[in-house]
Amino acid sequence: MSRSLLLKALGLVVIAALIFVPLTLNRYGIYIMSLWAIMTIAAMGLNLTLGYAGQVSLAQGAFVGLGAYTVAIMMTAGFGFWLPLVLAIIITFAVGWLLGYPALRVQHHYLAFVTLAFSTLVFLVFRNEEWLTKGIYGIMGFKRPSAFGVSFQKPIEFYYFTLGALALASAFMAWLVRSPWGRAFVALRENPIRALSLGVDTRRYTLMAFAIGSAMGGFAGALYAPLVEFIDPTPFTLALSLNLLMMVIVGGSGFFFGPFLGAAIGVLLPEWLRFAHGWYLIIYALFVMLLLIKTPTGILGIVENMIAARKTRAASAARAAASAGLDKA
Amino acid sequence: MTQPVLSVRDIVAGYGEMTILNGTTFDVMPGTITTVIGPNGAGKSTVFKTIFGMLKARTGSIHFKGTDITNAPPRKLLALGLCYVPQGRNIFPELNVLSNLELGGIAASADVNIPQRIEAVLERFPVLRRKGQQQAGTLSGGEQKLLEIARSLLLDPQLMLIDEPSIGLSPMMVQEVFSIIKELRAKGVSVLMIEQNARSALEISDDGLVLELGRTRMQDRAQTLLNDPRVGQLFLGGVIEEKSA
Amino acid sequence: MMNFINLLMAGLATGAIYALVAIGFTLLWQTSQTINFAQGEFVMVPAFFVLAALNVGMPLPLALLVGLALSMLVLGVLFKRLLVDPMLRHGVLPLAICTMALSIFLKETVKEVYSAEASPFPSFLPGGNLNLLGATISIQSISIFVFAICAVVALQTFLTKTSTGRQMQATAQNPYVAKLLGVPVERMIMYTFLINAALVALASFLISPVYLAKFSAGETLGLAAFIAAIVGGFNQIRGAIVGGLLLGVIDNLAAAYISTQYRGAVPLFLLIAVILFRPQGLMGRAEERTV
Amino acid sequence: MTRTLLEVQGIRKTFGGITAVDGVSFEVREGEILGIIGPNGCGKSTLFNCILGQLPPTEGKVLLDGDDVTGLRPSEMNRRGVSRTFQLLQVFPQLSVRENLILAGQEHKGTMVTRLFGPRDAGLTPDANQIIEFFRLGHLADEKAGGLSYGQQKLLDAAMAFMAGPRMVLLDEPAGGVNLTMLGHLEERLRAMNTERGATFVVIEHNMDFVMRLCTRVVVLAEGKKIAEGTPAEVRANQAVIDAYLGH
Amino acid sequence: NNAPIKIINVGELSGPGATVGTNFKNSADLAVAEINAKGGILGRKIEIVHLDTQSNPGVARALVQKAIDENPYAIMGPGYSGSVKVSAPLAAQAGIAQVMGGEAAELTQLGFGTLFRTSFGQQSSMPKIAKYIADNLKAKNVAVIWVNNDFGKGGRDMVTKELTARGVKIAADISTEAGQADFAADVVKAKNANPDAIFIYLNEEESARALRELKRQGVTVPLVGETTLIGQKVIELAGDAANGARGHIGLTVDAPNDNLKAYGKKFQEKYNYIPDHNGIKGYLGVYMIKAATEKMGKVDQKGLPDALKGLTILAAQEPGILMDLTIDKNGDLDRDSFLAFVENGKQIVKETLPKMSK
Ligand SMILES: Nc1ncnc2c1ncn2[C@@H]1O[C@H](COP(=O)(O)OP(=O)(O)OP(=O)(O)O)[C@@H](O)[C@H]1O
Ligand SMILES: Nc1ncnc2c1ncn2[C@@H]1O[C@H](COP(=O)(O)OP(=O)(O)OP(=O)(O)O)[C@@H](O)[C@H]1O
Ligand SMILES: [Mg+2]
Ligand SMILES: [Mg+2]
Repeated sequence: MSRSLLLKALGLVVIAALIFVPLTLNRYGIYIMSLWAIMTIAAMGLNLTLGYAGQVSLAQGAFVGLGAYTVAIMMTAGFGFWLPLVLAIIITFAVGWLLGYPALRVQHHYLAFVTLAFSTLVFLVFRNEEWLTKGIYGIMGFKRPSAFGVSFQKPIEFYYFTLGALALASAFMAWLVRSPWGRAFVALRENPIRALSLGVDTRRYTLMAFAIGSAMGGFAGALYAPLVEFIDPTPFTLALSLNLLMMVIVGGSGFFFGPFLGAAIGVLLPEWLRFAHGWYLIIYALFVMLLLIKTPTGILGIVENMIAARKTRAASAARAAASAGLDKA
Repeated sequence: MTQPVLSVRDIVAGYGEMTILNGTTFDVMPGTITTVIGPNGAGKSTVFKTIFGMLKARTGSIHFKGTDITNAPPRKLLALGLCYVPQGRNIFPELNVLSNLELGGIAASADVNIPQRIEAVLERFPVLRRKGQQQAGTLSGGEQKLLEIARSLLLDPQLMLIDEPSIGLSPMMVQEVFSIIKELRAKGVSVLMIEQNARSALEISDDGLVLELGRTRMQDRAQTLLNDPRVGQLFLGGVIEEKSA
Repeated sequence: MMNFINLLMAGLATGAIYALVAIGFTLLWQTSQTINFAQGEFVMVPAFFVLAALNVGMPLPLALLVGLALSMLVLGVLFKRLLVDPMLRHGVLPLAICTMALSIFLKETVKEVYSAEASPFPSFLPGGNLNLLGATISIQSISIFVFAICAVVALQTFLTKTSTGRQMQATAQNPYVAKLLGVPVERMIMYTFLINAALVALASFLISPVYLAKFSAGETLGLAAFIAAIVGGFNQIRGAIVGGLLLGVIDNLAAAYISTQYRGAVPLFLLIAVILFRPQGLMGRAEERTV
Repeated sequence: MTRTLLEVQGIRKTFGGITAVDGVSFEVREGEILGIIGPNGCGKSTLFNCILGQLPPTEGKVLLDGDDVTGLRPSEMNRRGVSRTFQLLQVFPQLSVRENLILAGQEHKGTMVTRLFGPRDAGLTPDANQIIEFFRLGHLADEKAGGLSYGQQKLLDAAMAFMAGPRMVLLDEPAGGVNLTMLGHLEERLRAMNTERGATFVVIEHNMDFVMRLCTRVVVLAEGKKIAEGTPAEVRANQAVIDAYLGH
Repeated sequence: NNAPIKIINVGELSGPGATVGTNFKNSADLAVAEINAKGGILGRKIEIVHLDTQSNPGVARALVQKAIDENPYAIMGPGYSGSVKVSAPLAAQAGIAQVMGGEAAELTQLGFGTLFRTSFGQQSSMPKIAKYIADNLKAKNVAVIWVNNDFGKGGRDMVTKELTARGVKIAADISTEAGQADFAADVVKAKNANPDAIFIYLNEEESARALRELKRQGVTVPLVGETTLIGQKVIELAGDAANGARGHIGLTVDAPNDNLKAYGKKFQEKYNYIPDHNGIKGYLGVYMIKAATEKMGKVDQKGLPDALKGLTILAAQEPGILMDLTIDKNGDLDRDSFLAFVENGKQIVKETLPKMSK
């Protein structure tokens, strides 16, 4: 099919751009690109929990924080990078699993509330438990990792490192949502009661959706710490969770590539708007509002609607033809 | 010749890009019961939604007693004496049964004595009186349908649109509803009804209408349709010989 | 005891404001499934309308009226027409995100156009203190409380006793069915937006003398309204009141008797206990049957 | 005498002060088609919900193959080969008709882990297509289920119940809103599955013609209690049943 | 070479620190405009660019990186100590002077060599306050009410250390949230501890709210604080509840000093509100850069940090510096400060506390 060929070509161009364009950027540009890759991973996790499985979570930012703190604390304690990374993923997976339990009892806005409270609590723990987190002063003094003799110290090196991580996370995600699990997650979102009566173990899938989504957040956080090389509580407030939520929705919730676009808008767009000085956030907010008014189902939602509309037109024409045929019969 | 109370002409309507009705045309005569039958997905419910202004007609016209009501809002139609009981569940599930009934009269003009009418309906459907304080969403499927039908009787319609009233009703309740419909006709009210329970429905009807693929396939006296072997075979589950799997 | 009364009164006054804002929040949710993340900013903005009016030399009562009118226009009519209407059919979250962007927009605009500084805001309520059982209670607190409760009672009466109010409630319950029954759903939704605008304006006029008029003043308030609405069951005006008052009081008591460091989370967790115990919220009804 | 597949013992269900099901007992034998009839609100759907674990019964027991399965979750019941349909429409609106059906079957293939590594459709596309054809939904296979008409959704709901090749299916008013021709078709299908595969059915239905033609035995409920049980002919002639349910 | 001298200010222009950052930015703009109007530095105009950290240290670090990529003459900001701490290594690596607003004690102890304050650090102000509480007020028990961010926490840690060292007990340690509106609970807690004095370390608006609540609950013990407790802004917001509050102030527009008053007036004319101490920091910062450059006699990016170190700037020669000022080798400032009271809605300076190094 020519469309799929076109898509493949487009994909290759994008991948090539992600690899080569940063070579032309200054350090700051590279930093922003790295941040984009990391936020995409975090948003991808939320997209699983929210977009696919329909479980509203306002705690994804907290999981990014948990991942970042795990890595920062362990690295300053001298554990290298890889063990803390694995541990960050395990911890956020486990905590995400636990956070899934309330979701078995309450839904929608109540769930939003529970996750919001969790997010608040996590922030306060980061800030108040100085013995562990150094409190408001934050943790410094850990370095970016190296692997197989390759150091990821320089910005561009670290960028490729995060890009690799993004590729890995995307591959995992693609595989997951295209497996029967992906369908079960959607079933959870669409009609949990019917799903249950079809043998879908909604409890386990709900917990899984939370745990895997959170672990993706933790993974993102584990990369965020060495990117910034300093961790303090302020980035991990509710604002980050809301920002990630925005990325998911604006990109197109429940679409695989939604988080990529959403994170581009959430991370890159404000930077491009910096020329507007004090007005840049105003312009940014206006842009997001206009975008959502034009594409309420997210950017990819609109693309899909367009494709669906074309299919529907064909079906509609067929129905009209059949209907006209009836008169002659 | 009498004027039709409702006349639907060349209606084209649908959902988004999908056109479901491809020029539907039919009439309903005053003081008659007209039953619409047709396969699932023919567009029967879509016609009703379009008549009642819940769906936009792209082209075509709908006239009620000579007035053009194409794409008029439900509020206006209710005021003119149209009434509509849709398919599926259309109640306020969180309110109790009595409040649901009261809200049924919300658009009635001030001179209508709604409490009195509610009393009359409750007389007719004692189940609803018994469950008056129960949250409507917890009623059984059939009871919810009854509530909806009861609610529509609060206003004085001159034309009732009823979409498959018999779904979920016990045989006794179906008889009850059909006899109410007959009483309405006796009072001069016209009824346009969709029924899959087509034999019983056609038996009490004056006219019948077969809809297929969004078009009026046949319109005739109900009795004629009932006896038409083609109708029986295609739509009434008559003597069909399917190649069994 | 004296301290307790002090805390209780302060909590009730703050809680009454939360309740006002939460009611508006609940109304918007009911009629149009709008989760307004800019609700806090909606409380912040009217104060600046008034300040602007005062700056051009209007007397306070007139300025308040102008503030109210502008709020109804901007936060009621324009908000609905420009943002909510185009998105209404597309589910809860896109609109919620849109209001998040709106909250950034309002905050930043006020900051750029007015200033990042807090400004004092004149009170139209009496000041001073009252002695009650040995505790000094601010008259302002009491009048805020009384004012807010009166507004709520008036609203409740309107909703239950008038035909328009009942039509609004029908819309809130199920717009599709309401439309079937002949309710002019669009107009009812517009009314709720106007009522919400009036409520936030009132909250703004009551609270700004205490909170000060500042571009960021809405941040905590919006969140509090959201929480109060949820605790109250999200679809119950009574619930929103109880949720608001509860949140205000618990927040104060928790800060005084449990932990100031964890002040932000303790009330939330107490309220979560409420929700897990009664998943439908404090005053909400049991979920309808689904099968 | 065939063996008992499902045994319902003294199920009672109350909601607050309302008793919806009041001590109902009956058994379902392997390979039969049991009808359950009764006036509106007599507790039929509630009984189904109690049997399948959707609601916890206030009292009573449910035995499947002699095992006590009271209070098991619906998914567990389903995995033991009992599937159901719903009275009110219950489909997955955003999924296509085919996806709805694949979903209905996938949880019966392998375990959660093997499904993760298996093919995307869990190998169910052919089965799904076959069922789609049977229910005459072929032209709608790739449509979103939410856009189907009432009767079509009803059929899809029934189709989903058959996807996993269940031993027993509980159908809650399958005929409501379904075109008569299609209904005849459905009836044949049920009968064929019953005779060829020995599948067992319990059917709630108000369409008496359908019940009388199809069912081997009928249980009648009224006000939460069982008032009669027997062959269709016996039940139809029973005065209590006529008074409570059938009318004249 | 007549190209403008480029200064990049990385500040908290949105988010919780917006008030801090905006004051800093506005005053820096004011100073730049003044200097440019008088012909610039060594005949070259200054061009200042502002970048918004959104009050987030991660972003701050990235923006300082961005600033360095653009090779500015000097960097100003950020104002949050955490943001300063993460970004300072980058500036140090590039050898570019960073004139910032953070007050945390440790910043200048980390040995970056390119980091300069624009105000007293907490390590200079807190000892003076602790001394006042212990010696002048003779307080034995003190309640500390502080805002739980890096500003408040730093001050609280420092004052606690200094007070304990002087044998004063911390009777209540009360953390509050930035932006908190309701101080009823906190005041109850402070009151219950029966302190001889209350030390209040909050941002201006919260200070005003706390003062009002303290008055309402009838607290009469001395209320001691820093600039953020008794500044004009607080007095304006708190009304007569501010009366009796006292504290140590580095620089305020109300100080008995003509240069300061002139600055305050110019600022108000331009921006229509009273600047707080963050404003003074931004203003001073620009003039510090100017003075150091003129001392070098050339615009030398790499030489600037060294020129700043050990520099003493006299207000008589450079009125923009507001008061005589010495920068030490760590980048800390030394100059006179004041002890002031609020009386009848006015800040009254009771005592001038001399430079420490004198
Ligand atoms: N909301 C909708 N969105 C998209 N398509 C729809 C929608 N509702 C109905 N359709 C399509 O319109 C067609 C006609 O639907 P309609 O509900 O009018 O059928 P019907 O004749 O009432 O069938 P039934 O007897 O099953 O109720 C169907 O093919 C259905 O797929
Ligand atoms: N959640 C609930 N709360 C209160 N009452 C309930 C609830 N669910 C069901 N009921 C009541 O239980 C009774 C039985 O309901 P059920 O749905 O089982 O009836 P049914 O036999 O299926 O009727 P129908 O033929 O109309 O579908 C009804 O009177 C209903 O009002
Ligand atoms: Mg229909
Ligand atoms: Mg039922």
